Amino acid sequence: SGSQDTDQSLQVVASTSIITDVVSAVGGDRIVLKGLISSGQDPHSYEPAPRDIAKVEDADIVFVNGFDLEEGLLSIIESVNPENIVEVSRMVKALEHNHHDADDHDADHHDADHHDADDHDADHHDADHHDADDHDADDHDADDHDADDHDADHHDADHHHESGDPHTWMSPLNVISWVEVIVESLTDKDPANASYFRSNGEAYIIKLTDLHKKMQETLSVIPEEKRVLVTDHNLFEYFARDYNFKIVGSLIPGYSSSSESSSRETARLLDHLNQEGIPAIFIGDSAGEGVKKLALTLSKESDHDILVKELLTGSLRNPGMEGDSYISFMEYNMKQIVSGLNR
Amino acid sequence: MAEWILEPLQYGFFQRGLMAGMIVAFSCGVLSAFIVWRGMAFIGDALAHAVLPGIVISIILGIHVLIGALGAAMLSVIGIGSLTRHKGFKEDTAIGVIFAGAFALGILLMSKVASFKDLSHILFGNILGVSTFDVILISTVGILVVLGISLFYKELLVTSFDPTHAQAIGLSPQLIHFGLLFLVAATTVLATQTVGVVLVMALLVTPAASASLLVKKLSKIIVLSTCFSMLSILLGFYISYYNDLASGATIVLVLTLFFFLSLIVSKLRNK
Amino acid sequence: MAEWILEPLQYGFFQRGLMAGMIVAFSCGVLSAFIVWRGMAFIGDALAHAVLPGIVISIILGIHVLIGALGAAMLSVIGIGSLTRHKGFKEDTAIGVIFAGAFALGILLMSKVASFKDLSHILFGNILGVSTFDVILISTVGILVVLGISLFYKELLVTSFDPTHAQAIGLSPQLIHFGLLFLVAATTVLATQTVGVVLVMALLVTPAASASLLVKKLSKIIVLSTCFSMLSILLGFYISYYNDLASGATIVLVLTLFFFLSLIVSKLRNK
Amino acid sequence: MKSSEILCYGKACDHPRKSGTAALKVENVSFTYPGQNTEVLQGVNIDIGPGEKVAFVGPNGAGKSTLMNLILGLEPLNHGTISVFGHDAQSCRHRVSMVPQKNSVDWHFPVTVRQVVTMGRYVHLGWFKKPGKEDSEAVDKAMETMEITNIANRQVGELSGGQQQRVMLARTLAHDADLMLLDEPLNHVDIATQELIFHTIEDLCQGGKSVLVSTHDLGILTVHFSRALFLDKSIIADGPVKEVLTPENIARAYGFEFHKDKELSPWLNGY
Amino acid sequence: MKSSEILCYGKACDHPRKSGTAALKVENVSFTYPGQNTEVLQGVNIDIGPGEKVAFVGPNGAGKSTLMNLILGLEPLNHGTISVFGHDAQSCRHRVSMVPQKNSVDWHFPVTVRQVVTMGRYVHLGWFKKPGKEDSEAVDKAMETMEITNIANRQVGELSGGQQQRVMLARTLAHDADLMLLDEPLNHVDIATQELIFHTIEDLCQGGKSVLVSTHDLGILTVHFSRALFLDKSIIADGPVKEVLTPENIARAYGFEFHKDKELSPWLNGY
Ligand SMILES: Nc1ncnc2c1ncn2[C@@H]1O[C@H](COP(=O)(O)OP(=O)(O)OP(=O)(O)O)[C@@H](O)[C@H]1O
Ligand SMILES: Nc1ncnc2c1ncn2[C@@H]1O[C@H](COP(=O)(O)OP(=O)(O)OP(=O)(O)O)[C@@H](O)[C@H]1O
Ligand SMILES: [Mg+2]
Ligand SMILES: [Mg+2]
Ligand SMILES: [Zn+2]
Repeated sequence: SGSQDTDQSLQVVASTSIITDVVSAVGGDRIVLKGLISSGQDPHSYEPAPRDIAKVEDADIVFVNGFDLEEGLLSIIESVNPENIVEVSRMVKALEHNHHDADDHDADHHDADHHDADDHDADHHDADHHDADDHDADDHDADDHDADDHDADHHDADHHHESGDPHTWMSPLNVISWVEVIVESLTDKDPANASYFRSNGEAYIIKLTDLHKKMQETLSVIPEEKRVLVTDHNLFEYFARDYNFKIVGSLIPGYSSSSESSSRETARLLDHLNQEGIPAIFIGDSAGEGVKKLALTLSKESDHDILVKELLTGSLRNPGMEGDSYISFMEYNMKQIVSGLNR
Repeated sequence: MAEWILEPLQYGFFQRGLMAGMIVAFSCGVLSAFIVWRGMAFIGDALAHAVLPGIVISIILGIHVLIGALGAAMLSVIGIGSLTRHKGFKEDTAIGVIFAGAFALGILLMSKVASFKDLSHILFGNILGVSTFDVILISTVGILVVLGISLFYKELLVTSFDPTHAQAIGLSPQLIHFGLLFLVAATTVLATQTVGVVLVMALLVTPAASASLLVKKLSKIIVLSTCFSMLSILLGFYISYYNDLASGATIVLVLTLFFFLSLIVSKLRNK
Repeated sequence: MAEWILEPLQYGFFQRGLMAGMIVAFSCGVLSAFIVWRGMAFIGDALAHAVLPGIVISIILGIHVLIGALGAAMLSVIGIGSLTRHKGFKEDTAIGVIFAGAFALGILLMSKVASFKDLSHILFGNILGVSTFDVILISTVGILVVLGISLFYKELLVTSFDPTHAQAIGLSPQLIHFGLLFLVAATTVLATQTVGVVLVMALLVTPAASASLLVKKLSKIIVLSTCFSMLSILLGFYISYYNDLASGATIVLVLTLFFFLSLIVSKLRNK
Repeated sequence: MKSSEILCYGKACDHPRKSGTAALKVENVSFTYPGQNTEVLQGVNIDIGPGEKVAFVGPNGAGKSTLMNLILGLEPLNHGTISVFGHDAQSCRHRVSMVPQKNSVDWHFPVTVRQVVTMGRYVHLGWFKKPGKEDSEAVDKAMETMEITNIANRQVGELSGGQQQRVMLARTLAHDADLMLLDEPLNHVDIATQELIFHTIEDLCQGGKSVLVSTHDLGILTVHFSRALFLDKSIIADGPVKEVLTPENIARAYGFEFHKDKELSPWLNGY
Repeated sequence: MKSSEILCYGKACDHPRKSGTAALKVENVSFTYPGQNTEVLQGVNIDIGPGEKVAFVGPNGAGKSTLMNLILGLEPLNHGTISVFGHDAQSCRHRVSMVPQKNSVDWHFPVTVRQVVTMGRYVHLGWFKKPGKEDSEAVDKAMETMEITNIANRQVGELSGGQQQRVMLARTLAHDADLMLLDEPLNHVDIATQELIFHTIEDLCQGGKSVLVSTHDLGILTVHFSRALFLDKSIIADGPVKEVLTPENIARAYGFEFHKDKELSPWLNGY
């Protein structure tokens, strides 16, 4: 289908702005790259325009995140160009259920686990992942994403849902594995430029390694007992694992933005915030008004001072702003976390 | 029992949520009878969606979303009001046309503005995140609604029952219609932010529908529907607390239960 | 010009999307006149939401969501149909009560089941990701709709115009109402998956509302509204392609534009 | 009853007409509206033979319309029996027709006069059949009789009150039933049409059809009818007009003794 | 006009009544319904003095109801002038009332008979005032006159056709206007009520009120009226009843020459 560009360069499409940034670091000027979800847009609520899909139909490779992040978009891509989809996170090991302390808050997440059971996790990339605590994934999708899992259901027959936290980019270590996947895929399709891709990839991996080290250092100023995260929903599984944080809970225990908090769960979370003296709540920039308000309410209501801090979650910011590339995106989040917790 | 009642009340967010819910329920319960009997059931749903372009524009302009939302609601109200003037156009058709158009416009604007992406706020407010300021705002609208309905009760009555007679005595049915739409719009815009559109929609329709099954006089319908709506907020709030359920949805289900109970009672009575 | 038309047609997704859109537009255009004139404007919106519990349950049971959705739609249809039987209950009230109750039930179920995440799918389908199978499904429903409306045209006419006369000649207005609701439900459930509820809702209301402004005979209204809806799909699709806009919203805006043009024409004519 | 009602549509009751059976037989019918506690009809007995022309009089609220609705099965009968040509009225719909006093017509619905009159033929068509040449002729004839041929293509909603009433009468003529129930057919129509109606009735009765006409025009009645039924909850009098419309009966039903001081119209004194 | 219409509600026109001014003056009024192309009224001139009682006759579709609507400003006047007591009708609403032939009433709306009759007082109350003792007395009196005191607390939707008509008449009596337009008030009502109506009219006129009554009952008319207006698009005749209702006029308007073969009722031959 579709016309091939006269230019012999690979036609590459990437879903989120973060993936686009990483792919562009590897592919450089030897590929024609089109990012579908531009900076500042939410990956989940993204509604494509027809010409974006025309690009997808023409593409030699379509990079998507995996773990069902761009669920709505995915179903379109799958119906338009199913052969050339590459999930950049396919080497990422999904996380075990590891972050909850044994308090009652844990109970809130049972539904989640239960959900796993129902979910169709017969993953086609099985070799690489286990099911893990995944409901976070759902959490996320739901939350900022307006897009349309409907389609997903609709395509149930051919698409198997992945389970696992889709926010793989929250740890640079995972993004290093992305780079490997990207280099491999580009090389497969365009062996002539293999060495170019490989050297770009290696250079970028060095930057990522540096970022990782910098984060380790910077975050280490936060005392051990203060390394606790309360977010709008769980999107820090990988971050917590790699930088030794504890996830205490999230404002929305449900799995979608559409789900509301139950009042008792909120009451428990408040008790918890008070007991542990947690200093900050982190809210994704694309979280709904309702969630932001709830965070402010809890911060006011707690017996100590709680900061409500904004984090970048699913998308880069517009060019020129802080957080317009993956690396500055992570540095911004790191700063927010340090300033929120290290008080 | 006392403890059962008091336990959640120790939390400020529960108190405020309950308070805000009760006030919204009161406003909606009062409006409900007219909404149901004038065939405007979907006005709440429609306005909550039609408000989208206003929200997007206010974000672009950097003004408070509430201003944009209210502005868009008022424009929609004018559109709906002018369309129903065309004799023969059913109210719901006018509402539907404006709703779909305004919402689509909002979506397009939004996709061009990018930073604002969350539509789900339209469906669900967060009744637990209600601030004291919200409670004050909602109370203001509640007072406006009660004042509006009680001051213009006879005008609402005559324009609903016989618009031609209203016109013949020099009363513009359209003006009253606009007034009612204005009250509904203010309620919907504010209430949607706190309790979500599904709940507002349910509160605007189900109470009066239930009450109409049981009593026949308009004033009694209004009183009973206000009782239904406030009771369902109270019950729904506690049920959702003790069963870890989403509050908004629980309240709507309690309301729906009241409706079916009323239906059964009325069937038995007519036997 | 030819190139302008042909360029997007080389893409399979565009062809399939356009095809699916046209078929949905055709079905909706045919139904539209009855929806508008029977005061059921919000039936599409309501059914698309009321279907939620069915979807959740079918996920729990591991059956195809379409089965659950259709099942829930049929249950809602029965609910709505039985409520309007109560003389005096306006259609939109019945629709509203069922809509709010079913949707809230769906949300509660969903929050307990978890795997089904996002609701906004209800708002936007993926007209760009239509598969050939979808096109076949939609065509089937389209054929059903055209058959249903043409076979029962006179029954629809008489029950809409004068339900008492219908009853007097032994025709159950309720049965016909159920039949119509059934067709609308099938269309809504399938079309929502591909084109989204906002578009379905708009396609069910705006075309006939526009056509009614220009012509007065029902059969002409049906023909004209079908033209409007199909034309707006065509135009909207191309406009969204060349201007990088979301297709669904663009189509709705084109439809709304048609409505306002019709309004202007009718105003000028009545001068 | 429900199922027979549905099945009956369009089916002629093929029971042979037994010679000597009454066109209408109402036996011991009592009726209370659901939810009400006063009886509206008390032990009513009526027997009308084929070809008979009967006037149906009684004060406002006497129960005339209620009885006619019961005969057609528009209200469920709760006490007594009604049969038409020896059969259950529900299974003989093609032989009974009515022009209701208060109609449930949606006058805004876009249909033309001709379409409405054609609806009188539907009962003979049943499912799936479209009106044929024979039906079209019957419609033309009915429209000619009621002198509405010149407005055949106008929207019914745009007609004057008298014109609309004539359309309803034409629809019943098109039905071509053996028992016609006319509930205050003289309302709204001018004297020319009144004459037309009576002459048409006369012709119909001569052709063997039975007609029951409710009216408050006691003056005109004495001229055109030989038999009258006087209803006031129960049948007060039944027989030749002069015997029924006695000053005593009138005084009893209308409470005229309370207005002795007022001058009665000469036509009332006339007999 | 719009603004005066709104401002007028509840305001008495405090212009002193000039002696010798007509109660109603219609000058050279022509009218075409919007979107239609035939004139419904052509150069109509009418002059009714205070205390006059005028019958308004003419065949179906003559334009009687249209003219009454124009007098009340329910349709926008497009040619000619109409004044009431020397003023613009729109600014004198408390002095003009009407019982319409086809009402726009939503009979399902939950109001009681008493509430409806009270609506006749609204024009004297205006904004914000609630009905007081005086109003309540006027309502009681109107209900007594129309003999509906016993059904004062029933839902209007549940009444018989004649009872509903009496409620409408009582509402107009409660209005206590100086010019009353009764559009076919005799429809649906029984003879007792007809007598009541005429005697009430008589009393009103003796009190200086002017009444214009449209009717098709030419028989009753000769008894109760001294002046008649014969309308058929334009005024055909105006004067004493006997001069207006000549066989020639009747033949001209009703086309009776086409029915020469049919026997005319004796009351038509009577004079
Ligand atoms: N809303 C309308 N739109 C278009 N034409 C109308 C409308 N209402 C009435 N007409 C037409 O205007 C003419 C006058 O109607 P009108 O109702 O004034 O007659 P009328 O004298 O009151 O008749 P009737 O004795 O039957 O009540 C009729 O030909 C009618 O068809
Ligand atoms: N839907 C209803 N619900 C309750 N009561 C009703 C209903 N319809 C009519 N009634 C009552 O039943 C009685 C008989 O009404 P019906 O309409 O049969 O009288 P009618 O003889 O036709 O009077 P009219 O001459 O005024 O038409 C009246 O007292 C009326 O108030
Ligand atoms: Mg009657
Ligand atoms: Mg008239
Ligand atoms: Zn996310």
